[in-house]
Amino acid sequence: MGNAVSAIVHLHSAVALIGRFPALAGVDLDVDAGEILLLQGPNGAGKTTLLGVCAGLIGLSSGEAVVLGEDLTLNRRAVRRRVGLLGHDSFLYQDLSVVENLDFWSQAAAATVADGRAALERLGVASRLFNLPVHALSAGQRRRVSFAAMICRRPELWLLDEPHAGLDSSARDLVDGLMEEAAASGATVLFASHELDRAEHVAHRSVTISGGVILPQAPPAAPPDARPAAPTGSPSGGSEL
Amino acid sequence: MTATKMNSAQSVSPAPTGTGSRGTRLLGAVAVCFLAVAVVYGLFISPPDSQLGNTIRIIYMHVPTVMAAYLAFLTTAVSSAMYLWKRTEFWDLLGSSGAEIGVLFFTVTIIDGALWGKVTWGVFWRWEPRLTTSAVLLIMYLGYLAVRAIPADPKTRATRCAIIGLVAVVNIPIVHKAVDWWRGLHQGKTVLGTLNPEMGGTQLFAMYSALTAGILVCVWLLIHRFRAGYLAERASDLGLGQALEERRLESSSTSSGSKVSGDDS
Amino acid sequence: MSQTRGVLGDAWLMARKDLLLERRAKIGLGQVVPFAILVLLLFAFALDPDRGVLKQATPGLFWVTVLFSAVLTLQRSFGLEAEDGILEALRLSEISPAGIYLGKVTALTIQLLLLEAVLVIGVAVLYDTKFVGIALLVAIAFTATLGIAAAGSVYGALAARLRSRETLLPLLLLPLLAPVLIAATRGCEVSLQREAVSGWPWAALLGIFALVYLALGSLLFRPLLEDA
Amino acid sequence: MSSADLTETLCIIAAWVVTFGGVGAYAASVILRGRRLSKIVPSEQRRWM
Repeated sequence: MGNAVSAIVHLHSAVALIGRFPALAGVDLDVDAGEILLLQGPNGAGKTTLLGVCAGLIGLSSGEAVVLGEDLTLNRRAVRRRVGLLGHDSFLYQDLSVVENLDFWSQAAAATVADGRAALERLGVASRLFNLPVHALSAGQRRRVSFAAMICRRPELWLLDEPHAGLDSSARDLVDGLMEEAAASGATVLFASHELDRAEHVAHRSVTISGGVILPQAPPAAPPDARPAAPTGSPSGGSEL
Repeated sequence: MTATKMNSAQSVSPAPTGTGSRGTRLLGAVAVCFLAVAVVYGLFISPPDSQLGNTIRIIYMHVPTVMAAYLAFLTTAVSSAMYLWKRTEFWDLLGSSGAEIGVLFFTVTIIDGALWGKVTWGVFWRWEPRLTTSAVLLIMYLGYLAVRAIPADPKTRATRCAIIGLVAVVNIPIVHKAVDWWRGLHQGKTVLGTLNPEMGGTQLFAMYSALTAGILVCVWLLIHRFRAGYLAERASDLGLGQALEERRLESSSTSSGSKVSGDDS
Repeated sequence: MSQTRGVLGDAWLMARKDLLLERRAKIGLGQVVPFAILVLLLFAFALDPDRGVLKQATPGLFWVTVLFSAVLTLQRSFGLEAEDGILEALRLSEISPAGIYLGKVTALTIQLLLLEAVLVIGVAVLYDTKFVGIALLVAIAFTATLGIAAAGSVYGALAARLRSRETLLPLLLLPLLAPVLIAATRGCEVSLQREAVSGWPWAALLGIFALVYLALGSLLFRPLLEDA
Repeated sequence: MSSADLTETLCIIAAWVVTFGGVGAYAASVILRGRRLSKIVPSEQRRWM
């Protein structure tokens, strides 16, 4: 466990509910600056929810979460401008062209249109695709455009949900290169992946999440319920009247 | 029934078996007294009105229910604003209780108004301004209840409902004004416009006891509905501790794809 | 530069994007406008045009058609924000919620005003309406449309993420717009000189409706995006 | 004239029946719901002011 002050991501007993379902059931996680951390685990383990929590999109129902120095239990919005999230969804308007999307999202992120164009170039999106609507792109091309929309934000924390999915091998090399470059320049990368042989090659460290908790690194000595119990939600307000 | 040992040791009265308490029973008793007076005076003792005749006896029911409905919707509006500020379950439950009870009283109001219309005009419905306004507002709050009924995370549901509560309430004066101007062009007999301003003593007495009873019943219902809603939330919470345990156990049985429910987004 | 964009700049960014989307996909032009014209035809079938009912009811039929078309336009406008994780992306962006709201309202107002322009030609041709009192008509059309867009955007955004949005949005929105329908219809009747009173109070009422909901929507859009 | 009186009487009775019946039925449903839920919810969470 890194110490809480210097950690870019610090989660302690984090419980997050999707509806009434505890997608995260008490997560402890620390990620240091410049680290590339691989998040692995079965489907439905809570990887996507964990990334959503780090991006300030999903609130905790109990526990601690400090990301980039911002306490997410107090304010989930401050962290958002400093992270980049690549989700399952494309985050792109299907009917707009590639450049129209990038122009909009770069301006929306308080970057410039030039940043967006540079990011497209960086991701190797061919200029003949620029004026095609996003729905006409192949899955891999669309993924590159989404990636470009993410990096034009110049995020300090990269949150990538299966960044390799649907990409050809040259694009995967490109993504790996981008992650390494980001980490070298001081950003931190947290990514979820099922493609372990490739992912473990890039990652500095990996943790396994399952059943909404991070599994211990060593062979499991402690039973899972030895974790600090999260108080079950008994909201304030009480039985007045 | 059995009083579980409370940590505070001093009050060892048994936990209530329903939504009643000493306060609500007292309130209920007072309300019943006023209702009894309203029945006796409204139906039997008070004389027919000089202009309305016996139909004033419908007005004795129409006015209290409409006031109760507005009181309930006012509760919803205040609670909605308070919820968005304080974000506590209390205001959410109070707001939804108000909406439900307001819809109840508005429905009754409209039926009473239509019955009054049947006697006075010979038809149930004649686009009388107050009834028209009530009908529009009733449907507006039916939308609130429809959203309330959609299963969702409690906080999400509370926010949605608070937003609808606020959006709906600011419309009330606008609907009033629009309908008044609209019907003002062809003004006929209205429900309240025909009330004799110098009602007799027993008539006034019947009206005011019915009005008091209506408001007391509304408050009594609000308290009980609030508590029922609170109990329903606690009952749904019961599963939560167990869900957390089950969720953590998923990790020890490392079978992948043992997803319980919900989408992971 | 981008830091100083402010709420109005945000709104303009959103509105420009929405209008661009309409230019690319042409849902409004290709589907909503034909639908609106179709409704005008259906009214003519339902109310025999030779008995004068159609002519008398023209303002009301016009605004009912606008309301139904507005519901469709809202479904489309907020449906595409709810797809592909766009709402999450917008929450992650620097655009303020009030800016998003005002942008959506601006784009919707422009789209609906264009639709109304087409419908005006429609009623002029199909129902043989003679237009007089143009200033009042324009004022009523503008304030009513702004009101529809302002109230509609709140409920459109609220319903967009619900599975039952197609049925829920009209149930929520149409009673809310009842005063708009009354005021716009009466105002147009006055303007077409069916009534001998001033129509400007109706325009004022519509203006108040629009302003109230613009203010409320700007305030409520943050909790709406975050928690609803 | 007598049929009008009959309508009047019926409408007055109907108004009172609807008011008392509607509100009464709702009140009963709320009370019963409260009783049913009280059996499920642990007693320490059922303390009214």
